[in-house]
Amino acid sequence: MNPYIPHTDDEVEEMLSKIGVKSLDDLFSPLPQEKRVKKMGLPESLDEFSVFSNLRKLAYKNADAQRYSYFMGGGIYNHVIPSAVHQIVSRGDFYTAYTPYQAEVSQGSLQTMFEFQTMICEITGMGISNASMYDGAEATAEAALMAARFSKKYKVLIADTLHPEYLQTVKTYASGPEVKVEIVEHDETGTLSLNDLRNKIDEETAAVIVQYPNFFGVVEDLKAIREVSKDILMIVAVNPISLGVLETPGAFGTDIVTGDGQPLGIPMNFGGPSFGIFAIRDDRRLVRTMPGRIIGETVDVKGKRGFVMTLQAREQHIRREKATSNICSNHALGTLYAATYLSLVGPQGLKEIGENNLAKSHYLLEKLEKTGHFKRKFSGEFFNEFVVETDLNIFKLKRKLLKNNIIGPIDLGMFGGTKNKLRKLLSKNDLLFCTTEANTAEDIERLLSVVEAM
Amino acid sequence: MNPYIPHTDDEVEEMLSKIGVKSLDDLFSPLPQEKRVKKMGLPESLDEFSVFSNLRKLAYKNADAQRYSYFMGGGIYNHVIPSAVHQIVSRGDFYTAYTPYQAEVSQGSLQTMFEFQTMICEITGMGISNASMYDGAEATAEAALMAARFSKKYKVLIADTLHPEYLQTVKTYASGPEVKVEIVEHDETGTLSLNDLRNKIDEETAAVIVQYPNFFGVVEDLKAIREVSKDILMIVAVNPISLGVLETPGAFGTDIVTGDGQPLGIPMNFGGPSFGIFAIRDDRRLVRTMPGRIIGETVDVKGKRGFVMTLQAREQHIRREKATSNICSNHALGTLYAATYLSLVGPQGLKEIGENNLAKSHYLLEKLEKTGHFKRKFSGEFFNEFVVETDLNIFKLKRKLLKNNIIGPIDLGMFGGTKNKLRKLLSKNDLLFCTTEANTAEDIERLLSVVEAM
Amino acid sequence: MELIFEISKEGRRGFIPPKMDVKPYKIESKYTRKNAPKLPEVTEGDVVRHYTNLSRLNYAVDTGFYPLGSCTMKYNPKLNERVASLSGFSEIHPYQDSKTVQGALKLMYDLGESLKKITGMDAMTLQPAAGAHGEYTGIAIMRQYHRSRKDFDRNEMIVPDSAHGTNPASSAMNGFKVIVVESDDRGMVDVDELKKVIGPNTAGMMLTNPNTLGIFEENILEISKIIHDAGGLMYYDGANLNAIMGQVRPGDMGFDVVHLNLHKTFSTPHGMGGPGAGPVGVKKFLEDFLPVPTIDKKKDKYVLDFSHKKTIGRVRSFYGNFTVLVKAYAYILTMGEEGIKHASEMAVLNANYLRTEISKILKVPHNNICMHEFVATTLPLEEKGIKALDFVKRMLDYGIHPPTVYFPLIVHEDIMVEPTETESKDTLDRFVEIVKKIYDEANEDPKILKEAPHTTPVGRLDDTRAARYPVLRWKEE
Amino acid sequence: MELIFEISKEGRRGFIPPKMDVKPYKIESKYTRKNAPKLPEVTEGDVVRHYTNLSRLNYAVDTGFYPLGSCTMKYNPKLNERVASLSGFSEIHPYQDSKTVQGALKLMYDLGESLKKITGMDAMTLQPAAGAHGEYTGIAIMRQYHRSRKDFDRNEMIVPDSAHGTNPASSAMNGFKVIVVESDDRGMVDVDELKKVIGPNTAGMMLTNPNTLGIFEENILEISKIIHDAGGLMYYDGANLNAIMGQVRPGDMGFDVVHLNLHKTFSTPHGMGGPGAGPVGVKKFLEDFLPVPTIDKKKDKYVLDFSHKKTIGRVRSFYGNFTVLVKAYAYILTMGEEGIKHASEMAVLNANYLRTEISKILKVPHNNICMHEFVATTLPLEEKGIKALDFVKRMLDYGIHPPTVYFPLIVHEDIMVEPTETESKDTLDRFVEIVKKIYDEANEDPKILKEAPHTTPVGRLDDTRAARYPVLRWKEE
Ligand SMILES: Cc1ncc(COP(=O)(O)O)c(C=O)c1O
Ligand SMILES: Cc1ncc(COP(=O)(O)O)c(C=O)c1O
Repeated sequence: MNPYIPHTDDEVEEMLSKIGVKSLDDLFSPLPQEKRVKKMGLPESLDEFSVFSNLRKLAYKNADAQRYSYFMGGGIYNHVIPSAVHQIVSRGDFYTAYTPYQAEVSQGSLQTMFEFQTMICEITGMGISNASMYDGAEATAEAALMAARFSKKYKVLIADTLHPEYLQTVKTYASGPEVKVEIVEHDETGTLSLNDLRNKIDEETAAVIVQYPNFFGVVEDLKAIREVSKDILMIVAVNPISLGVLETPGAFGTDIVTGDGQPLGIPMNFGGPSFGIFAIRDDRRLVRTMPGRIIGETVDVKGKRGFVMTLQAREQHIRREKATSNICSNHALGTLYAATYLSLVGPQGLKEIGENNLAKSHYLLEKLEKTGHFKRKFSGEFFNEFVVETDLNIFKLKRKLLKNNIIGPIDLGMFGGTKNKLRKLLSKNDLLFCTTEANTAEDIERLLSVVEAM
Repeated sequence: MNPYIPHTDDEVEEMLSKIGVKSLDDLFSPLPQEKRVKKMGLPESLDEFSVFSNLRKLAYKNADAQRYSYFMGGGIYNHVIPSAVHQIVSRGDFYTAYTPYQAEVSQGSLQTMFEFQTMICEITGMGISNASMYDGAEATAEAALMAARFSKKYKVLIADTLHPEYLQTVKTYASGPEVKVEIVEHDETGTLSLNDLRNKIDEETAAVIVQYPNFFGVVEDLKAIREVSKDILMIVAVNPISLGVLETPGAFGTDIVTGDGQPLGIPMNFGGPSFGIFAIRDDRRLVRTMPGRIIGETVDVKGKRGFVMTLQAREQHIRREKATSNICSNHALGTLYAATYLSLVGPQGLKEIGENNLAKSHYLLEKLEKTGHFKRKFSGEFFNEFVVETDLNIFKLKRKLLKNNIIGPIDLGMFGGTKNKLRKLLSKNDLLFCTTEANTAEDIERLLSVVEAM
Repeated sequence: MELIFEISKEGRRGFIPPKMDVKPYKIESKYTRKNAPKLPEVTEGDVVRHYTNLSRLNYAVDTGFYPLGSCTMKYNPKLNERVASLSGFSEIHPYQDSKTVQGALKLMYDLGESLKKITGMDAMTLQPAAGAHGEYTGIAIMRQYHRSRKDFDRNEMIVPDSAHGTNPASSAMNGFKVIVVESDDRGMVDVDELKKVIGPNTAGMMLTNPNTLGIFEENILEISKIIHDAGGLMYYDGANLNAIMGQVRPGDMGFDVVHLNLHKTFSTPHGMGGPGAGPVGVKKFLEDFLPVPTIDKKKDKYVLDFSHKKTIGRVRSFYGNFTVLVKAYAYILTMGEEGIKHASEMAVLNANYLRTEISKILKVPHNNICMHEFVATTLPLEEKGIKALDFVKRMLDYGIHPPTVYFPLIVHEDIMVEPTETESKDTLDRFVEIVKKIYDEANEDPKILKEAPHTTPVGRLDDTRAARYPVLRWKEE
Repeated sequence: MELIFEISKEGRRGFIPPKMDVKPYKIESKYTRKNAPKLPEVTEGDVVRHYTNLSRLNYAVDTGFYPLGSCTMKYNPKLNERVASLSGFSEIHPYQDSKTVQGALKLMYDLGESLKKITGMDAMTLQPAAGAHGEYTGIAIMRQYHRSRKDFDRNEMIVPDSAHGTNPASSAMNGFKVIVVESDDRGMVDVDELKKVIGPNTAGMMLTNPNTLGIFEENILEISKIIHDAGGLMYYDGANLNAIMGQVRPGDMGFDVVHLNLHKTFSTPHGMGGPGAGPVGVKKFLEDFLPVPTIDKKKDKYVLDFSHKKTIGRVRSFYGNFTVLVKAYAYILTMGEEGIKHASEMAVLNANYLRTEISKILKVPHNNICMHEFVATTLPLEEKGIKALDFVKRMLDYGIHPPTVYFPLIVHEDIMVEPTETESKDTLDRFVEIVKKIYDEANEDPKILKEAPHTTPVGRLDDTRAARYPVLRWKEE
């Protein structure tokens, strides 16, 4: 017997006879019998404790943030997550619910997502948010497609300071509808070169995509970029946590904000799941080309407030091949993480966390520079990560750090197999350090003492 | 500001003025001002992550069952707990509820406890169960008092094979109402000596208390004991897991069953909390002298089934000094653990678990004896623990085992500071080994290879 | 809802235990179970659904305001649950070598130290499993103290008439005769009455301060003196410590023994009726009577200390409800010196604010400054046929958990309200509004109260039937 | 219920972040945020209470039967949640050195191997985040395949009219023109129609089998051949794999690319709309087109492999929804070869049993052996003014989640029921009973359906108003 399947033998018999077939196999008679599977070759079923032990063993083979200090960012960040977040998201009432098609018995999900949309608008300074995309990369790619669709132009400019995996994703997505992708270079500050941008905008250009702060940790000058890019859409991929201290992209007239929601209360999860942020200016025309589920307020038959999925005429289940995106399941549970996280930290907490991240990274950079082994690579202002060049042997450094229970920094020279792009931008001695409020001063001292001992 | 206290300064002002006092201090004017506390000397408040880190550090200093194999029993057992148990008991809807005084909004708690009572009756073979005591020791002590009260006799006989801490607890509880405690000795089988029992029963005797299986792991012969103790109450402290394979105490005419509920899905918790089992024969007179909360079925105004706390006329909040016990808060969450655990394992699971425990312990004993270093101490049948004498250096053995990530056995010679009683019973080379279904054959081999290498 | 037994079907499984991986053992048949227990046979999904749905029938601190007087149903921080479930705390065995549980022992030691500072006591046991268990332990210590001095005649325990039922019960269980002393018209112990009942038989007095009316016993120092002069000891029922922690300490007010309810004051959850934890603190001269073992620190090692010579023995197995202790410890670390103080201030502020506002609607017999709770009465509504129970049952329809009723026994038709510090003014205001609404209903349409609640999963239940024809377990039809 | 913003009060805190323990840094003011976001200011207790109460307004697999056709809302085992939250899985960073994440990589590798065995495919990517994302990826692979062969004219994707909306949408996003092929009167792809639309522009065909009517496409081998002969590729939408896993494999039926919905077939929860995971399997000749990185095993080390030369690139960041993968992996280990087979058998048994019983009440257009789901219609009730929506909304009053309605688009007023294997006969019988009851109501008292639901937290909601006057965020009044 199986603990997930309730059927007793008697019941199976009874059901078969009601159906009017003799055996279970009869139910599969429409299948091409010559192709029936004999053996897939999976192992035998295991009891619960054996499965648990197996997986615990695998888990234990990984170095994790309960046992190691992380100085690693680059899109996924080790932040402190309030305990109440887990308590709430682990309620089966939430996580075993489906997409809220039946609004009357899904007000929990729907109101949560409506609150989430509001919070995303508040932190980004935008007017409309959807109820999540898959992740920051996919959201950014869909923003590029949306921009092309909206403006009916088929070129997008992308800052080379955008996260390389986001860039790759945009390129993949661009290749279907044959949107042209052009790269805008950065200058010595580590931000997008305004000159290059100005030169590359033409009448075919739908949008420019920048990241804020960018992959090097540097804060792009959105005001200046907006001035140069007045006639095209400006798409900004944000790190939402940075918006506790940084001015909102909305304040600079951004058209579309994307980003990865992981820093908002979601564990690192080896990179997924998190969720994609997708928010736009409050624009009726723009929203009609937006991808993803959107929750709206309405009333029930008695005039009581309630929430529903709305503006569905954009979506695949109605519009099919003409839909604004193929997205169906989104990452709704991520909105619950974010909504509970942001409710818990509040405006003051978000600010303090931002300030803490900011202070830690600058403190670490200062100390690293003092060791004489590290040189800051870009002069631009940064938030919680920064690039340095080092004269140390990177392999040795990383080995020593690991031995001292430290994970990070990211070795940009070796970065995720993205040979082409990054190698051109960076020397193989470039390191990307990251700090968050989860790094205590003590952690930093430990890191420094490893460096000093080299 | 504090994350648990909502008051803003403005609100405090407004509330004070409504009350009609000037300051918070005015509210404490009835206190003896000369005794007001200046400084308690507690540390300053900490943020959540710091508290978490502090406690994680402490937790990590303990060797736990996620990292070690346990061959240790003696009242607390390392069993496999189905994952669904945790999912359910960690619902705030359950664990942040109070004692169900308001039945209409506590049907979740009440029905759970009613189901629990039924399950306890089923596994013990008794007629009536209450909704939990504190633990096995306290439940047994209260059973002794109840027996005295019920029979109006003031001597209880206690098998010396009862868990020494239970014995100590009974003695403490007996000393208030001056109930006399007399010890019945065991024979070479490791069970209570029937002769000694027969000799010690007199007309002052209210009850005899035995444990099943007893502290040495040996299964008492309840049938024989019942025959000898016909005229007094028989109190049996059970290990509930053993009742998957062992005949119920109810089948032998036991009057009161007590025991510790920890094996029924509760983590070891360093010994607490678990809960106390308390069940009796289905007897109207007996139940009126029973301690603890009892849940009963009834109907609401419309005839719908519902559950309430009942037979409260026994309890302290009604009867005060004449109550059958002072117990108020019980260990209700333990009933939820047990109810979900027993629902999940079912009759078949309980049997298989029992058989597994039984087989493992006998396998281990056989293998230990084969090494030549261990000799079985008692000839009586046992369930999942047993006592052996060893010629090995116990300290060395334990050190080696620990190094191999093994916790256990219990060194009876050094047992919990209970110098007096146990030392007389046991030589200092006696070890109490325990196995459960959580010990894989592989764990046992590892233990044996340590022994063999000595 | 269906009982889990009613959805059972023979042969279903909800959990597959580890397979037998050694050779089976056959036990002698005289020992073997003949009939399998009729436990539910259901899938994991059945179990999860059943208990999830049951849980939704519950009111809880996590779902709403819970102003149960005498129960301090404050918010239970989630951090505490999280740390208590760390395997290094929850999956350790009490008989492990102490060197393998230094973290656990240190935590208990440190918690004891903190509780000593908070209560002003000299020594602590963390063993008792609940408040009443703490009382039992504390009173046993008092008894052993007198016995150790061969003072065998001290067989009377003085308990005010406002006391919680556990106080007389704990005294009686320890063999004491309970002497009830009445309250005066201010709701406090009548000192003159007290003087009349003390004497050479007086073993001591049990008191909670503030008392169960929420009133601080202003004569506490005098009372302590009277008892001590008579050779008795003072016992502090710490259930109401939330009112005064950080403000004044039992140990400084003349108490010799005190128990705390960690599941009240220190924010550990109540678990639908427990587990709690009821540590007991004593003055130095009583330390040797504490149950064994206590936790001691030897150089930088923590050890279990079994050496107390005059110990009352044990009141339970092992060392206490450890994971409950972990939660209380986390709470104290989070709150710190100032937070503990702030909590009692806000608790008292909330109670007084509610008292002020409620007294505009209902009668509040002792309408002066109260501590963490106060008592109102619906007695004036008796002419409408309304009892306190009717009044509070109606609150359920407004989504609020009723306050305590019919306790303390000395005020008739009483409603005892304890908001705690974790509730906001908004919540209190809504509560007042609801009380006002119900009060108006009582006057205009009493039937709606008599028949309340109307919107709960079940209506008012028949207690009498339950007690008269007890059905205490499910049986197959 | 109130919105969390509506209970906010300036100055309240719900969480205290770590204190600043290094010297603060002041960033240039041109970068700094000028106006703080209006996030809620509430206590931790407020947040817990708010979302706990919201959660109770939800229907979920953990609370009841969820027979949503096409969604496979089976029970989500708790073991899987538990292992996925182990810190060794949930608290690891994607850029850690591979030697520090061997456990994670091995898990992904092994999962990929298992999925290959289950689907009969040769290579797998675990990256896609959902079913539609898998479709996107798979279709992109097909596109790149044709492009790599310089077969630039293949710009048409054939999609049956019964297809899920994501199929045409995914095709379109990849730049394909969607060619719809109709179903015959048995509910299957009309092979003659198919032959008419294929040609040199055919890039491939997307199909789910069993299709969205729950009917197994009996001509599948012929269809595959037709497409392949025309130079096209076959895409398998694996959303319905629960019907056939262990019985027959897409790879053996001629499919070249397949995506799976782990959040359906492999019991990972749906999370009120995600995250899911949509791994894509391909035949050998397409392996080089998979997104990078894939997981490879070199001797006994597991590595990220970025070497695919013809890769479509990336479809997202990092490696996939890892913790979702962990759950699916645990599920496969628990079920094993036999369990996987047993699951599809019981799923199909349940569906046929329900079909048989429901067809006695409602019209079932294709009332032959179905697979894991079937479609009924309320069309005959139209004369009473009853639409499918009315019918299913009434189910809410009986505590059951409605089946899917108005999909697939080819049956009018349809109700698509998928019970899954984790539901018991008792539950199915109750469902039938309820359908019967509602059917009778429809005939006797249609108003009760039109106005349903009556017992839910809110009544039927005004969708039109929501779309016409969109209110997409809360604003202070
Ligand atoms: C004043 C008072 N004393 C003692 C107790 C008993 O505490 P417990 O229920 O933990 O045994 C209570 C609990 O209600 C109480 O309010
Ligand atoms: C047949 C079919 N295909 C594809 C999908 C899309 O899957 P997802 O929602 O995970 O994107 C679904 C989901 O509803 C489906 O039923």
